[in-house]
Amino acid sequence: MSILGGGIFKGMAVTLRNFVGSYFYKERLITNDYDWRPEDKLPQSIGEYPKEEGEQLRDTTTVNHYSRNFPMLLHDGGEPMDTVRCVACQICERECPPQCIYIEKSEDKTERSDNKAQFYPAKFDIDVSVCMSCQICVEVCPFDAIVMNSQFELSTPDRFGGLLVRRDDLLKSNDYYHKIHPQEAATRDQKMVADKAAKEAKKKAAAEKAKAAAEVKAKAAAEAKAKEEGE
Amino acid sequence: MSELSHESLLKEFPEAQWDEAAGAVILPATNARTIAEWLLASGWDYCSNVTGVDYLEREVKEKITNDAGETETVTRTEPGRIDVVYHLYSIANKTGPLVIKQRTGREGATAESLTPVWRSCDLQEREVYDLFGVNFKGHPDQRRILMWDEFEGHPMRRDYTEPFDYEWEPTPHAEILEKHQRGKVII
Amino acid sequence: MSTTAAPNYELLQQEGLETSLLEISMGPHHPSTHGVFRMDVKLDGETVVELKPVFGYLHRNHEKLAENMSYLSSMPFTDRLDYFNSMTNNWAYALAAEQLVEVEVPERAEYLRVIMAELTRLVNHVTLVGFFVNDLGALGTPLMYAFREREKILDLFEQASGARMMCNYFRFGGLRNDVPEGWLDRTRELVDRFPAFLDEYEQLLSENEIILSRTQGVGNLSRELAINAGITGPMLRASGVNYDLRKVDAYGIYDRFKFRVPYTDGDTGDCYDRFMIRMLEMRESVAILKQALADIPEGDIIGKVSKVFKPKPGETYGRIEGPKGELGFYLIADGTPKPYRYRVRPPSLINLTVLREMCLGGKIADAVVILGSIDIVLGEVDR
Amino acid sequence: MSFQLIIDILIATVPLLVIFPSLFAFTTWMERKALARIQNRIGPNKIGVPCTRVSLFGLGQPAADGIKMIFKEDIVPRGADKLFHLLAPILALIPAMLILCFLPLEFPWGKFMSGKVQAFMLDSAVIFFFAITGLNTLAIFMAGWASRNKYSLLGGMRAVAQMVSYEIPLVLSAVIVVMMVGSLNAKEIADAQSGFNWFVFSPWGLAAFIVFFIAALAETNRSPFDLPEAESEIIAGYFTEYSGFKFALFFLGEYIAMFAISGLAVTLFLGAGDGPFVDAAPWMPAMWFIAKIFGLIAVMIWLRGTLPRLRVDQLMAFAWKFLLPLSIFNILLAGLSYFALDARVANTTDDVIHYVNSGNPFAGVPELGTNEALMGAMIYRGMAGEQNPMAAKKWFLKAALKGHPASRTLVAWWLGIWVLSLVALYVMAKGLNNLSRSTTKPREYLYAE
Repeated sequence: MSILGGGIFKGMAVTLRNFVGSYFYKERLITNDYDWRPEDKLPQSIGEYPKEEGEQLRDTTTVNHYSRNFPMLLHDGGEPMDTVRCVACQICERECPPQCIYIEKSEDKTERSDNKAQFYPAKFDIDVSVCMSCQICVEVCPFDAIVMNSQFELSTPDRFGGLLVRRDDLLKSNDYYHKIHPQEAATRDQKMVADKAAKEAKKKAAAEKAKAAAEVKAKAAAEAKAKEEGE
Repeated sequence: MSELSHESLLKEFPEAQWDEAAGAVILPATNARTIAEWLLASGWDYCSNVTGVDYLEREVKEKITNDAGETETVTRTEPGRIDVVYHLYSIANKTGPLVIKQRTGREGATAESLTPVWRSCDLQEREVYDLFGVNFKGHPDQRRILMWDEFEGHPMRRDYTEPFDYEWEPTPHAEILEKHQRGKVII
Repeated sequence: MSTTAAPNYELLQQEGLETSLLEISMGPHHPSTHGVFRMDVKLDGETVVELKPVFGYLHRNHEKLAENMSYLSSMPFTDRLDYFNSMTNNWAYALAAEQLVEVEVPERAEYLRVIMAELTRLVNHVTLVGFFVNDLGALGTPLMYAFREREKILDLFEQASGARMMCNYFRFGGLRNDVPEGWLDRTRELVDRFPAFLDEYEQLLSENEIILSRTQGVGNLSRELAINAGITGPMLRASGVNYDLRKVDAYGIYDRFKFRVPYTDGDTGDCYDRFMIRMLEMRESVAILKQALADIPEGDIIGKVSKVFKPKPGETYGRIEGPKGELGFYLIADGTPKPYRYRVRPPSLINLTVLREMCLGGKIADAVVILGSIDIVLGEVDR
Repeated sequence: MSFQLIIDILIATVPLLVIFPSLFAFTTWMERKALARIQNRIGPNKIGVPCTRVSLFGLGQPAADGIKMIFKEDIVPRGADKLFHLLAPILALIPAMLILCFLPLEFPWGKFMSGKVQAFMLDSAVIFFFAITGLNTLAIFMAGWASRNKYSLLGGMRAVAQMVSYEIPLVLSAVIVVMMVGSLNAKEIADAQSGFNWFVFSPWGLAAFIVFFIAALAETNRSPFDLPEAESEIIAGYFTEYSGFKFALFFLGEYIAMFAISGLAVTLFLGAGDGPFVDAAPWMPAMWFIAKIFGLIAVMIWLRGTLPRLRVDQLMAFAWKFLLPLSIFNILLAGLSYFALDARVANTTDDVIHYVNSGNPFAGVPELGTNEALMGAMIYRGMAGEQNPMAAKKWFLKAALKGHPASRTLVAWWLGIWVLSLVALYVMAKGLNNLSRSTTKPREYLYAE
């Protein structure tokens, strides 16, 4: 037989415990104070949020390797359009689920500083108001040219111009990428290097094979000639 | 109680057909309700999923062997149809699924409502009616469910075209959408 | 069995006094219809004599969208079905698609899938109970405790997948990326602390006299009707049916874990049962999580799937035990990179089939409570 | 009416009009902050002193809210009865403010009369209090009706049913105090409790206090009885269609009513301005009074943060099937045991007087504690100035502690009656609970491996 109102008193004990506990235990009061005053400098990305010494902040405020908010185009440093990785193959445009990417391929190839002639995106717009940060474009890109930025303060007073991010605003250097997603960027770079090496190895092997084949062919031809001559 | 498999169903009702490719039993149009009641009585107590599938009229190229023993390619027109698919399970015996289909033409599509047999078909058949335009005979409350009552057309049909977007307003996205529509981006 | 007829209600007609029923359109903007759901209610005083659910305010034809894009591109859209449980939605879709191409999922990915799904179940049940008590009229205190715990789990999701709610984490044949370093330890810590929270939560709620008298005997659902109406998930088990797809289908690697399925004897099947079944299920989820976190191996995270997902023609129906019930995906492939037919079996919608029967004869406050105990998310109901 | 009286009334009324609305602002802050902490949130914490970065724990929030409320657009639904829509919030505020005048709250700055002023001295204050509280119902129903909104109407109907029902246990539990004191005058009730003779310290007083507090929660529409404004069911009940300053007036009226009814609870059961160090300064009684009011309001907030809401039928059943029989039983019990105890005290007094008369208490070996017992007897008989049974009992208790046999018997009786009353009340409450509430209890569940 329970006492009259026992359940209510139990509940009140719990709320009292939480009332007192919220002043003493960080795990009870997990709210982070977001200082909204405009004069305060906003963190550019979650990854850059300063973590003070010994401060028990929640884990979101530490570096988050997989945080994704809005895509950016990568270039390898220097003049952005000179080293941009994107070749305007338009795969991301087709695969984008909410269809927020708009690409126009260049009509001509450019001579780039690395002596490669390459198509480039003449136009590359992404609509912030439509993008749903799903990262599908990053996954389908065969050139590792588009990756996710973690910047989240994207609001703008200009509804038409401001929400459509143009190519030049999307371009970010690989160094910046290393800064916001160090782990991911490192693996991606490793993969690229490995791919490149594999490609070169393949090329080399193919060349060697071709060379060998040519040699064999030449040998055979010579033999045939010799045979012919012998006959 | 008979064994819970499609064979026993086909044995009991020879007019039902077995579709090997889809792994489904196609019920005859005449006595779908009777078969469903038999199925419920024989242990398929839970109808999980009800949906429609719309097939447009299309031309199929088939290789057939003619009388002379030669193979030749024949083009045949397959009429459009709508399948209403039911996935049945047995909670008591923990087996399943048994897929049954009702097949109907695209024009004036009608099917037997199985809601009196399995209540779970209630909202889902309404949805099929709403989105595919299949009339369910014997459904207790057949109304549109997801679209509003004044809506015209059945949006899940494959030949459905969107009406003019009267809520359109200029956005920076319009250009992008237009390109996608113009190109009908091919994957 | 057909829809039961509306009770024969005769208006009280007296000389010089005419009364009529009060018709209220509860929703689509009502604080406790859990989104843009609407109930057309007729009231006799406070008693509900007729109730008609109205759907479709959030309809966006998810299925048509998916039929016009590649298989992979629909994955982020499945997050938006039941936006509380994006991980399990992903899993159901991935499961159905994997049945089309028969791909092997690596061991580590299977374990991570189970971990994510059970964490999702914790998130869903804990917030559901909070919302449910909120519908009972508490000032959001249990809900805030639930959100507090959910926040910790969402942090884990963010670290693993990059997003808190729209995780988009599963891929055909595995997962998108491996979890970061130290993630498993943090999860272990959370899982170890969770039972203490559950104890506190139960102390706050499950013996409270007001909650008992508000929920017991309210919204009874018989076992027969529950099965026939296709009710699934905790609601079905609260009506006394022992049916859990994790046991029945043993999809993924659920057959490796030792856990129990709570259910009732089926005498009542009321709101209190639905509430308590969820409380008990959370403890079982914690048990699964502990085993999975102890056994998880190292290894690959995604199986061998071609970059362009192009299954052979065929059809399949994949279903999992989502936190809200049986979440199924029915896919028909026709050999192109787009699904020919893509159908979601939404547990929230189908569980609403019996809403009217459960509410009739109760008070208007009961209708709100019953709706809360069904556990719907409008993203999934209207799709 | 003399000029001085008018001045005195003004001096006593103006503080009420200033203090309580500002306390209202503080209480909204306190409630938000406490609820936030109960729910593990931070609560208002940004707005403090304007134009500076001093936030003062968000104490500026009520002021900011008030400014916002004043400048908000006043929306009146098209079909609404505009006059009554306007009148309702005013009518909700006025009775609440009026009630405050009857509280025995003495301010030390009166000049012309006695040095202390009270707004209104009325011999039938308690009756008047309940009469004016009833007016609140009218305002709420007016709001519900005039809004022309179905939710408002439902809320108004609920409010009327609830307030009328809960007024009965409220009054019946106050009757006990009136019975004991023999007066309806708030000041006399307060005086009767001075020196820690609070009525809450007796079994029937405690039960009456609990019943009174529960009924007061219902009267002021506080959780768990906030059905007229049940958010999850009928949006905001009778003030669904109110916005801007009218809404603020309703809000103010509700909080003032909370103050008033807590003030009455303090007057009736918690010793009014009585407390430790009450004589240390002239403003101490008023401080104690307000502190006690805040104590009660804190409990209300705590309950609001914990409990879900009752259903309409359960609410009615609780009033009519539980609180009403319990308070009637309590009145009977209080009467019986009070008079039994009183008879016993009279008996003991007779014994003591007889003993004193028969022998010489101051010669030979006096019985232990005779002096105290004699003192008690004299006070009881009214031989030492004012006649005060409570004070007499205190002296008998002292005598009993020193070992006076007759007083010991008395105290044993006393304790016995108290314990018996407590047990009887608990058994009654439990029985009523079992009768009125269908058997709801935690259940056992099955597990499948």
